[in-house]
Amino acid sequence: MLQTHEISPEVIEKEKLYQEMGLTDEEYQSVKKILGRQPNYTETGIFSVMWSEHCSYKTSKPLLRKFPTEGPQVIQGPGEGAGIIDIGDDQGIVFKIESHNHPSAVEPYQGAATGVGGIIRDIFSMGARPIASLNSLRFGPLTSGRVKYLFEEVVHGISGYGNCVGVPTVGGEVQFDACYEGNPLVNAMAVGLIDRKDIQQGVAKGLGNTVLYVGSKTGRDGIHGATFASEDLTEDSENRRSNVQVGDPFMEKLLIEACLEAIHCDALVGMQDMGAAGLTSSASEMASKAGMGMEMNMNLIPQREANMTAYEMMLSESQERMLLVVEKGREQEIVDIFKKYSLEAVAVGKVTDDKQFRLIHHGEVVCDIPVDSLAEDAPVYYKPSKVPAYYEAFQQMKTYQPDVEDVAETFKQLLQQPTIASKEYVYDQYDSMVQANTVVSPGSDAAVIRIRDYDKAIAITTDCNSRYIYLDPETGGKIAVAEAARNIYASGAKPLAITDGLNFGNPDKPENFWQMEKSVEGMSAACLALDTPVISGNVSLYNESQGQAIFPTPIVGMVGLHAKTKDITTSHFKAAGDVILMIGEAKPEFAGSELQNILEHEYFGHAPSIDLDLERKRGDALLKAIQVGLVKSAHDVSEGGFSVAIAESLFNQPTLGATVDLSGDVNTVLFSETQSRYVISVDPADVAEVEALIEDATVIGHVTENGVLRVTVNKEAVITEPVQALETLWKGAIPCLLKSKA
Amino acid sequence: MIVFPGSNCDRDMYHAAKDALGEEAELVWYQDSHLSGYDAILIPGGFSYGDYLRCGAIASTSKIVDSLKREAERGTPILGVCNGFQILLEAGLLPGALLRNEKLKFICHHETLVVKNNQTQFTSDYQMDEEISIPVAHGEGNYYCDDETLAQLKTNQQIVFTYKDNPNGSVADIAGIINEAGNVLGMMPHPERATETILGSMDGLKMFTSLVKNWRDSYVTNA
Amino acid sequence: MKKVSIHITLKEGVLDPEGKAIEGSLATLGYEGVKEVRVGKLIEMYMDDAVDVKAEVEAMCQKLLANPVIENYTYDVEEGVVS
Amino acid sequence: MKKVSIHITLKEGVLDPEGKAIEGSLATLGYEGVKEVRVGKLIEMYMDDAVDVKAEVEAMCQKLLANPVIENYTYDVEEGVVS
Ligand SMILES: Nc1ncnc2c1ncn2[C@@H]1O[C@H](COP(=O)(O)OP(=O)(O)O)[C@@H](O)[C@H]1O
Ligand SMILES: [Mg+2]
Repeated sequence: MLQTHEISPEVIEKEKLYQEMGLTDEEYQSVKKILGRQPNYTETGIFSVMWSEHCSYKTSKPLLRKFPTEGPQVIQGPGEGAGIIDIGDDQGIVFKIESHNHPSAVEPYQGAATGVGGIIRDIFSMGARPIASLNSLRFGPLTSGRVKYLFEEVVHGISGYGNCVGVPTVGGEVQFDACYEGNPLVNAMAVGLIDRKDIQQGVAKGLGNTVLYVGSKTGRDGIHGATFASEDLTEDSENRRSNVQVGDPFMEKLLIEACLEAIHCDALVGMQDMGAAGLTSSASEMASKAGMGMEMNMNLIPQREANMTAYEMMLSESQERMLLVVEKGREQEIVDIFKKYSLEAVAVGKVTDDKQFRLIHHGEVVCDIPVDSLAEDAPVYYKPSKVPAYYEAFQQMKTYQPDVEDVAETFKQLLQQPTIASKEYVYDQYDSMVQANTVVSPGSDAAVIRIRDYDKAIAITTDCNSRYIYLDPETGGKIAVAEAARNIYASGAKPLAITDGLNFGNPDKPENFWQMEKSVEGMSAACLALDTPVISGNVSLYNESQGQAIFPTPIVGMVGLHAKTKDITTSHFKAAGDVILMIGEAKPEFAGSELQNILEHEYFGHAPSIDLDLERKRGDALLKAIQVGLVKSAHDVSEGGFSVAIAESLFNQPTLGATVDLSGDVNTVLFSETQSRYVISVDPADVAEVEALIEDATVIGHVTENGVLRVTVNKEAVITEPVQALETLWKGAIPCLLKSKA
Repeated sequence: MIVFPGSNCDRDMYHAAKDALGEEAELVWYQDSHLSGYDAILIPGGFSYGDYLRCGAIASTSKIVDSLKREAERGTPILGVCNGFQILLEAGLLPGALLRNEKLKFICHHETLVVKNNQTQFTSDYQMDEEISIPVAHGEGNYYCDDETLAQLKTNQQIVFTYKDNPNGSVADIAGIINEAGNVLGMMPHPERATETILGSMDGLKMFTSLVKNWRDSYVTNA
Repeated sequence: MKKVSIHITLKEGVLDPEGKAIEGSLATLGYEGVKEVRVGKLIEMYMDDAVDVKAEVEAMCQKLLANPVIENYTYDVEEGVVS
Repeated sequence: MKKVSIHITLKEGVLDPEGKAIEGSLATLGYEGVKEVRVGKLIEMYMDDAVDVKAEVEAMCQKLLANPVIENYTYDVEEGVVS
């Protein structure tokens, strides 16, 4: 990528060098038409990153339009750095999720760390104080040395960065499946709190206003990161050194404090972080959104390395950088704020009114592009879509019936499956309590953060069971949203809105595109039914290795509101004598289940069914019961079915046990993953009232003080195990796998 | 409360003093280098200077630490928590050093501490040998000192808190120590995160109430 | 015994926030003639005389000690030491 | 310019969990002839020729770069390098 003599526009066209940067022949022709001439090297680079999937959403745009994005709770929908929802009292919650899959596959520590840093910048660039982070991770089975290394280093990177910036990491999920072996997923979500009056926009308004560059100097790191994120992973990617960006959480912490101070200075006009495609996207988007143009002098850009070209500076993805637009003549006020934090704010350009994006380097114009063409003229592709053969075959299958030999053994095996086992290994490394607002730390369903000075709190979760989505993208898409909502409901909050992290394979394969299309449709239906519009999101395509796509993995990050802090509910049983109720009934649904994984080592058949109206009705009823004060614990039933849910409700309590009596088919009542179900516990005196409020709630047993989990099915004992022993298996599983030799 | 670049428990500490305790508190930016006139100085946790080089090392060379040393000399009560503890050690106000946790991982959860000295102005509201639940959150909290220093710490009853189940490899399970004069206390666990029931524990509040009570007493006697 | 000292440094172009912070702090302390501070790792170990040091050290660095994506390594060997 | 390389190592007697962990991993990987792995820091910097290197480096190490409670330091200087 280093070129001393810049390659001429003629050579770029003749030798089709634009292809190396990621532009297709047709795209290059459109660029030529827009400019009325051949683009030079820098301009070609700029178009190629701005028109990459990562920045332009050229293939996913038609799908994203299907998402419901409106509602009275929405203050800011998709389009800005992050979305905002209303939580009353003139306060908003800002949140968004972002993927850092490919960087994490190459350098897991830094890939994950910079993922966290990037999403946090999206939050404070809106003017919000970041108050929580979550992460959603996918890896191959924890058996190979490489996967263990990736897993450990990703977690280490998240902890290294997140702890240092002082934003609590309060939740997330980790799933292990063979399809992620060569292409792990690392999605980070960040949440911020904002006073409505402080909301910032990334706009370059006001002719003649000054463009300030703040934060780390620009290096040669991450050049073409955005394009890279939009390609298949190959052996070769490991050797591309320029793709590794190193995060500096200390710098980020200073930026957070300085930027949040700067928003109270009315000399500040607009602010945006430099994310994917760095200076190029932040600068051009700010100008384009304001209907203005921008001119920057590249010689003024703070540079970390010698002899950088304009191309390199514009495409660098060095971390911890912000772009600000400030009222002309009042630059010093802002500069002084940053100076307090030992940060330099440097004037690098000005707002113009000719709608051109113009860059000067060594006195020469090195880029002169109509700014709107970068953001708005990006191509949009309507990709062909085709029902995959595997799906049709699954639809023909008859209901999958598992063949379980030893129920108790299978139950114990389930608890030790890495996807189900305790994630304490992971979240113990995260500072989940800094800021002293974390009411529910990792280990329950949703995480809960109280809003200081008010008697309210928010619940946050990320969820996506990609196995169901693989089996049936539409149903699975519905389930992903519904499962997130279930976690919010169980914590005592009302679901408000979601952010989505769409992780898919190569969209050029019609089967993959069909998966995308169907999952988005399913998610949209669920968002409508649950009244949780999409307010932000991220798309990561080309998640494949050796031509094999990952399971479609559209991660849902959901936020809900606790009207009162007394509504905050956790998943753990509280006292012996409390009555245990089950909400919902199990059907024989095992396809895509952890049980099928254990027995068959693959997934096939029909995804579990879901009735969105029922989902909403049950969730609302449960929430009502919680708000009335009748529910002592609530936990949703997910991977592993009822048996795992009841065990999880017992863990982390030193002495409690439970005695439960069920009836029906043993495998179904214990292991089926039928949707829309909860396990709750209530005071014996409140049982009748709870049953009246929640239609599908049935008493199944009670909490005991003997520390034993005892389950009978049709009056026959099937599980009788000391809780301590079960907990040891569940907690030890991941550390044990990590220690064992590859 | 001194705020260094990278401190991130400063607001937590502030709210503990202000909201949970109901006292006056002020955040002092590290560049405002005079520290006189305060009744007590708290150094919050976090990652001053990103914990680069060694935790607390860079912060300990800042000018404000000179004035902190003068205040220590004068007998002003000084409490350093987590990164604050690391800074006190690097500044030489307390003996020993902190190494990386034995298992090399950051840890964050509640730990049971044992109060080993309730005769200090920071701990007089606790019972001797009382067990309290306080969160830890650190990657380098493995307290180290040589045998001689340890013997001294023991003789002078400078060990104030120990861990019931040592989570990080600290010598003699040490979680917090005080200087000989009894006015500078450093500890890895975070009492400021345990001052409200909604956060899961109130066990840290007594450190702050002890401090205030002792200050009042001495103020009244001296007045 | 042989004593092996392995120096692990960041590749050129890779940002070194720690080095930068130290440089800043040194400047504040008045050491202004100091530039381009970079922080690396020093790993020392003793090896049996019988071992083929070059082959083993190279392999260990590749597999475990250095992260070849962002780091370089060099090493030197001191022969005949008593550990 | 002069290039200064400072080696900071843990004092004898101070436990080195990282060194221990590396030793363990190396053994798992089959490198059994390796003993007493210790991890230290390598700080490299460039200094103006005019500077009195010895005095300055000593002072920097004392004040900031090393912690005398747990660490030792040594350094070497390469003269006449172009940074
Ligand atoms: N990567 C992670 N980071 C932080 N917390 C995690 C992570 N993975 C799981 N957890 C936490 O562990 C608990 C259990 O996770 P999970 O089994 O995915 O819950 P659920 O099935 O209810 O969504 C949750 O509190 C979750 O936040
Ligand atoms: Mg759950």
